[in-house]
Amino acid sequence: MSDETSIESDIEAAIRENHPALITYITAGDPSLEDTKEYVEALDRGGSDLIELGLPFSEPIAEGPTIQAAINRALDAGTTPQGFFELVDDIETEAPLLVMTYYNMILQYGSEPDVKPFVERAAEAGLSGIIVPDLPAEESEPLRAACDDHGLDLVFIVAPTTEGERLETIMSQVSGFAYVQARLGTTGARANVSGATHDSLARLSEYDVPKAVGFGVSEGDHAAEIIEAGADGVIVGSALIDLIASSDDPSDAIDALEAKAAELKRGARRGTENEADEEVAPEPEQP
Amino acid sequence: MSDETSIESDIEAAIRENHPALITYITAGDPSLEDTKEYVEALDRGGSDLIELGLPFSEPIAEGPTIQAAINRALDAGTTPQGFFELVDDIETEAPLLVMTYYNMILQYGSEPDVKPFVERAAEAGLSGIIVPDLPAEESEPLRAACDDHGLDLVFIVAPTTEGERLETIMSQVSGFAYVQARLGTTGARANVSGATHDSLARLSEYDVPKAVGFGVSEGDHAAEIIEAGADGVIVGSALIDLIASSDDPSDAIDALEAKAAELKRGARRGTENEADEEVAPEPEQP
Amino acid sequence: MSTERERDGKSSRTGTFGDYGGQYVPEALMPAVQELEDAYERYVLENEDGFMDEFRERMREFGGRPTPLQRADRLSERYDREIYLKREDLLHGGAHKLNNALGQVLLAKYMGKERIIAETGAGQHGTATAMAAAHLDMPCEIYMGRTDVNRQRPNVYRMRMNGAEVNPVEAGSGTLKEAINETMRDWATTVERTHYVIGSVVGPHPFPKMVRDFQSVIGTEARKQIQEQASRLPDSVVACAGGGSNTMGTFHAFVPDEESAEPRSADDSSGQSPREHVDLYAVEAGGSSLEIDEDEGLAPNSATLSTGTDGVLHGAMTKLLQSTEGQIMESHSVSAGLDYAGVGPELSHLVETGRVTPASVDDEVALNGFHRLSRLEGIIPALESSHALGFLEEAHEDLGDLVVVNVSGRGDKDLETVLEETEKRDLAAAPDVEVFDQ
Amino acid sequence: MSTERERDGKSSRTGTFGDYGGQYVPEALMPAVQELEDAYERYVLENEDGFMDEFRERMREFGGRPTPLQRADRLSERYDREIYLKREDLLHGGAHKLNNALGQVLLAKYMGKERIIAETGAGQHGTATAMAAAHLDMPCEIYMGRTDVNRQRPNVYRMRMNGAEVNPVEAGSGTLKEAINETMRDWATTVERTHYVIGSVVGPHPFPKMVRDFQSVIGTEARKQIQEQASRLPDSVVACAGGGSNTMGTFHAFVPDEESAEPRSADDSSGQSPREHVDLYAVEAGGSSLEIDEDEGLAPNSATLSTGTDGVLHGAMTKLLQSTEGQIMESHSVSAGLDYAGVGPELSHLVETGRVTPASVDDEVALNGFHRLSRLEGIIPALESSHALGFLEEAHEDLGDLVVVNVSGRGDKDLETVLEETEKRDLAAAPDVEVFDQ
Ligand SMILES: Cc1ncc(COP(=O)(O)O)c(C=O)c1O
Ligand SMILES: Cc1ncc(COP(=O)(O)O)c(C=O)c1O
Repeated sequence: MSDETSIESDIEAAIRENHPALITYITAGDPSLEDTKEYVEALDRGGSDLIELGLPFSEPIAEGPTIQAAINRALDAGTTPQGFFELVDDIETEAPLLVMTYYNMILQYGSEPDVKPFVERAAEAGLSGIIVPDLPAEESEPLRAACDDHGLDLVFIVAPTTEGERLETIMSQVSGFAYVQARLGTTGARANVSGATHDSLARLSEYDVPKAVGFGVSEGDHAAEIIEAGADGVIVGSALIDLIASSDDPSDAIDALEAKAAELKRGARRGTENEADEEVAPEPEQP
Repeated sequence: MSDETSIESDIEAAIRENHPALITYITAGDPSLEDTKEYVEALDRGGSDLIELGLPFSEPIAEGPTIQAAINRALDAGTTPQGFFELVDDIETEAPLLVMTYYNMILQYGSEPDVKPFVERAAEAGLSGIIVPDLPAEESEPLRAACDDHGLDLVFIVAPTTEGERLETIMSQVSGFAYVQARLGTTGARANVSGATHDSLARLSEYDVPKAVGFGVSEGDHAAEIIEAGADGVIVGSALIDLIASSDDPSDAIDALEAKAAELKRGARRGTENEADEEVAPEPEQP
Repeated sequence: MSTERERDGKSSRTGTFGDYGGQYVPEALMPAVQELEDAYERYVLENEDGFMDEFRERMREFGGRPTPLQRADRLSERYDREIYLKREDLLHGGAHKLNNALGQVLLAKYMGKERIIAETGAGQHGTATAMAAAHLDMPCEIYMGRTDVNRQRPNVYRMRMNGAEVNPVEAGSGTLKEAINETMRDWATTVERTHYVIGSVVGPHPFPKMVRDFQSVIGTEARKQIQEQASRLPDSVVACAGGGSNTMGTFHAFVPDEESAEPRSADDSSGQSPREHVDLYAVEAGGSSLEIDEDEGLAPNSATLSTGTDGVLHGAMTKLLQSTEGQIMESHSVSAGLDYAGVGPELSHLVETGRVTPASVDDEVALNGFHRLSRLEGIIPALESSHALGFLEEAHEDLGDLVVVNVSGRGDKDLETVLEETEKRDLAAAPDVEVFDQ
Repeated sequence: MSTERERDGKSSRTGTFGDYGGQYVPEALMPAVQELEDAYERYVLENEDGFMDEFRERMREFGGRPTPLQRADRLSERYDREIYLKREDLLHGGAHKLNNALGQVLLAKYMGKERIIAETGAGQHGTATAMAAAHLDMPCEIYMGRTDVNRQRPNVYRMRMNGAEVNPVEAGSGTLKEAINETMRDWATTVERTHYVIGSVVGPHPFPKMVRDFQSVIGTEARKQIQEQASRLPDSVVACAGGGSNTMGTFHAFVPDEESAEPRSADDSSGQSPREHVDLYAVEAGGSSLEIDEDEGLAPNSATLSTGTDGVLHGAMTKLLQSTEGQIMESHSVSAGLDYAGVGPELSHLVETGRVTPASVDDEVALNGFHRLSRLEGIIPALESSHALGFLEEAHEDLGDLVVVNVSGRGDKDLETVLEETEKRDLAAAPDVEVFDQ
């Protein structure tokens, strides 16, 4: 891959071209796949530059309570990988789509435990990349190979504990963007931006790859702060799911999601303005 | 003592002279000491030749449920050794009285653990003997000495398991009469006379001492059978206590007790008549 | 287990310890008691037919002996001296009780008995006996007071699971004393084919000696272990005392370790100086108070050795909680296994002669002892054993530099009681129990 | 604990057993997992700073090791072959779990960690961890599903008594799977100063190997003991399997005892012929049925080795109970400790290669196994262990002349469950449970 990272992917392009980028996440099937379609389109309208769609897995060990609950709603609604892909087949957005799911879901797609059928189907459905919260670089070889074969990005997470040799290895394999985990712990909306975020971005500043920060981002002001601190994008999930979960009728959430995306995108932009005071926003280096 | 057994005691005399003898037992203080006085006099009128009065002890390990319950009633009514002796001081009967109690009650009477004060007071109250269900011959030395000093009989129990050397030792020390335990187990009215009774009496037939059979005797017919089998007396307790326990008003039991004593005495006599067919009733050998 | 026989074997008052002991039982039981005396001498004292070899092997394989002697790191730090715990809580069944139960059931088998009966209070002796009887294929019936049956359900279940019958005793207050009375009654009825497995160093001779001998493995092991681990004898040995079986079991090997004693015989393989002195502390249940309510016949404690007077109960002359008239008191302790108005005659004797120091701690001190060991050492002790641990907290300054405490059993059986009793009090050592009701 | 390191130490896929194992954890945990790997290699494999010496000493003194290997007289008679029981029920805490918990808490201490977390299902691993943490003075928090908290109260109390916090997990069905998920989340948050004590041979490398190594004392002792007591190796070794820690702990020393294996190295001090073959049986919970209800996501069993398919759960590739889409099933067993949808990767591998034979018995057979051991041998086994005993009843004819069964724990914790489940059924081996409500 190291030679392939030189070819800019849809995802990398989406981040660089729309800098500062907004990446949004919702869980597919929460509360139904039909609703998800409308929500994704709303997020797209609201200004998302990249959209992550969660394929629910019964043991979401990296998620906090908000996304756990969304996953349970999606599973209770009977969401399956097949239904998920059909949804993706159907969706029309400007923003490229990624799938976020756990490794076992990828392995079990198809008749044998094997990653290839999933990747093939993901490519066919038009997905641009995959994020797997329980797949560290050390175990990612088979999936990365399959993604390469089908031109999909395999996005790696960089945690506050990722340092030294491991950080180098991971950064040398980044495809799409580096998912910078804002803090230790699980996903979930937080009231502030953690110090760890600043530390991580500082640690990563020497690497010339797009960096997007997730885990806990819930407001426009967070987005501004994060972008200002040197990120290329912000990733927001739980804050959006809160909107879905709190709407009396599923369709009520559509406008709220669009508005929230817009607020976050504005916030991110504010970050660039402030940041612009200090240094010029990085330009895509390779066209 | 072996030389003292040649002097006939009140108790031995009461049995030999009234052969076949009726020995009755009730618990002092059940349901009150006043009632006990009346009951004892009734038993005396009914034909008792010897009366055992139980001084209640909290752990009556040799008693069955009937006498246990009587003891509990007596203790609940506040029966004390002092009250017991005052009752005995007061009672006028033809039949000699014995006290039946557990060893600890004897030991604790007086200021130090010592058997003497109890025996002294018993003699003073006019009691003729003592029966202690938890004092085997091996542990009886101190009490026997005290009894000898005060001319009281210490009555030993001969159980179905008492055999061989132990039987000899006990029989050589008998004072008053041998209390023949009719069966293994505890006191309590039974519906029949056990085979063990016949075996025990046969085993004892060579010893020339009065033998009275207790544990389970409840009816005139039992008395007859036992006397016929060679006993000199029958001991009845639980069957009398049943009468006390079942009477609505304590004074109702008085007549019943008298009548029951008379029935038992008649039964015992019937035993002698049948027995007379076979052999002559033993006569007191030493006047 | 050595010269006792000659001393007590055939005297006219067998089985006494000074003024204590004896055989105060109904005549019907005397032949059985003498038969047992004979079996005890042959099988236990003289290892006839390899009885003791089989006993020891079964205690190893079935029981889990030897139990460890553990240095208690955090208690040692807390008390600024070396504290070692003898871990009888690790014995099969969860208490020292199996040492005795297995010994007696095996002896009954050697004697040709066909049936086992036993009393139980909290259920520890009953469960140990039921386990031993199942292991040795003997029918078994356990008498247990109705009150105890109701409040010690898990132990009732355990006995039933092991195939024993459990007979609730309705008399009196439905606790241990009544259960013993009732077992004696059963024995008096069935004595020819039945052995009565008494649960402590109480009852008529030979029970106090025999039970002590079966339990003496505790102290024999501990004495050897402390010499190996600390290279000397302890300054003090502490054990709780109900009837006193874990107490005598722990103390027996140390009784000769007196400053004033004759030098140990030359074949003492320990190689230790004979002049090391070991203090022995028997810790009884102080209950809620050491005062006695004579009118009610209640002692709100079981501190027999400290406050009792001489008398006869359940076959032996010993110290008792009794009224001046001789009625036995209802004793009380938060710990059911210590809740008994009597105590072993040998212990009475050793207290009388000054060799053993009696002590007592109240319910609250014991509960704190329970919590302290649980939190500091990760060992949940029986409430009985917690009395020894409570005493350690109170008296450690007087116990010298090296102390052995016997943890006679584990506390799983006591959890409900401890929770209830803890909720009523403000205990220094307890975790916050309210949040347990999550 | 020997040559594994060289084989797996530094390959790109560390910690695999054939196709199984691995490190499927969130990136945030990888540094901790690697730090643990390093600590495992240094302290456990190389005994750095005398770690293993201290571990072994504490297991002796605190834990009560060695546990006996007991000839089961009445089972031997029943099955007309020699049956030996490895008595892990006698370990402190009442199950083999302490071997692992103490090892990991001690390791955490050596690593300079300040806090211990663990998941628990039935509460056995939680209580073992809480005991070990109290013993070693480490703050400890236990995650336990809400359903389990409610049905395993005594174990909740025990953990609290030992000073541990118990955090109920409200998610999902509130059982073990959810508790593991939640503990992983805590770990992902606090990983720098916290060690996660996993309760079985599951999870990411190095847990499966490390837990196996801590547990392997079971089989090491048993192998030595059977050679001493029966003068040869057993024909079969039987252990129950949930996650598989008692299983691997028992089997590990016997794995090389294969007919086809290379002769043992010359320094094998046993002096045994290398060609004796020992069959290994892992007995899983058959629950009420081996059928799976895909629609409901329910497996009414936990027979992962017999019926599972390969997948990734809780950090490792292994056999799982899962839907064809990859969702993990709710498993079921009458025994909470076996009620898990995964199994240790090494066991999956040994089953795949034919070295270990998987088996399962259903709830009823296990309950009969529980009652049978209780009544015949006076040992009340854990319901988990009762599966191994149920299998013995069913399959003894195929197990050869000399069989070792691991009794992984005691059944005190299971009494209520057994009573309830027994009342529903007509069990051949059960006592009459109705009369328990005297
Ligand atoms: C654990 C434990 N320790 C001590 C005792 C008290 O008995 P003893 O004084 O005979 O050792 C008991 C009695 O049940 C007990 O269960
Ligand atoms: C006594 C006992 N045995 C077995 C098990 C199953 O675990 P494993 O398969 O890891 O030995 C447990 C789990 O709680 C247990 O408590």
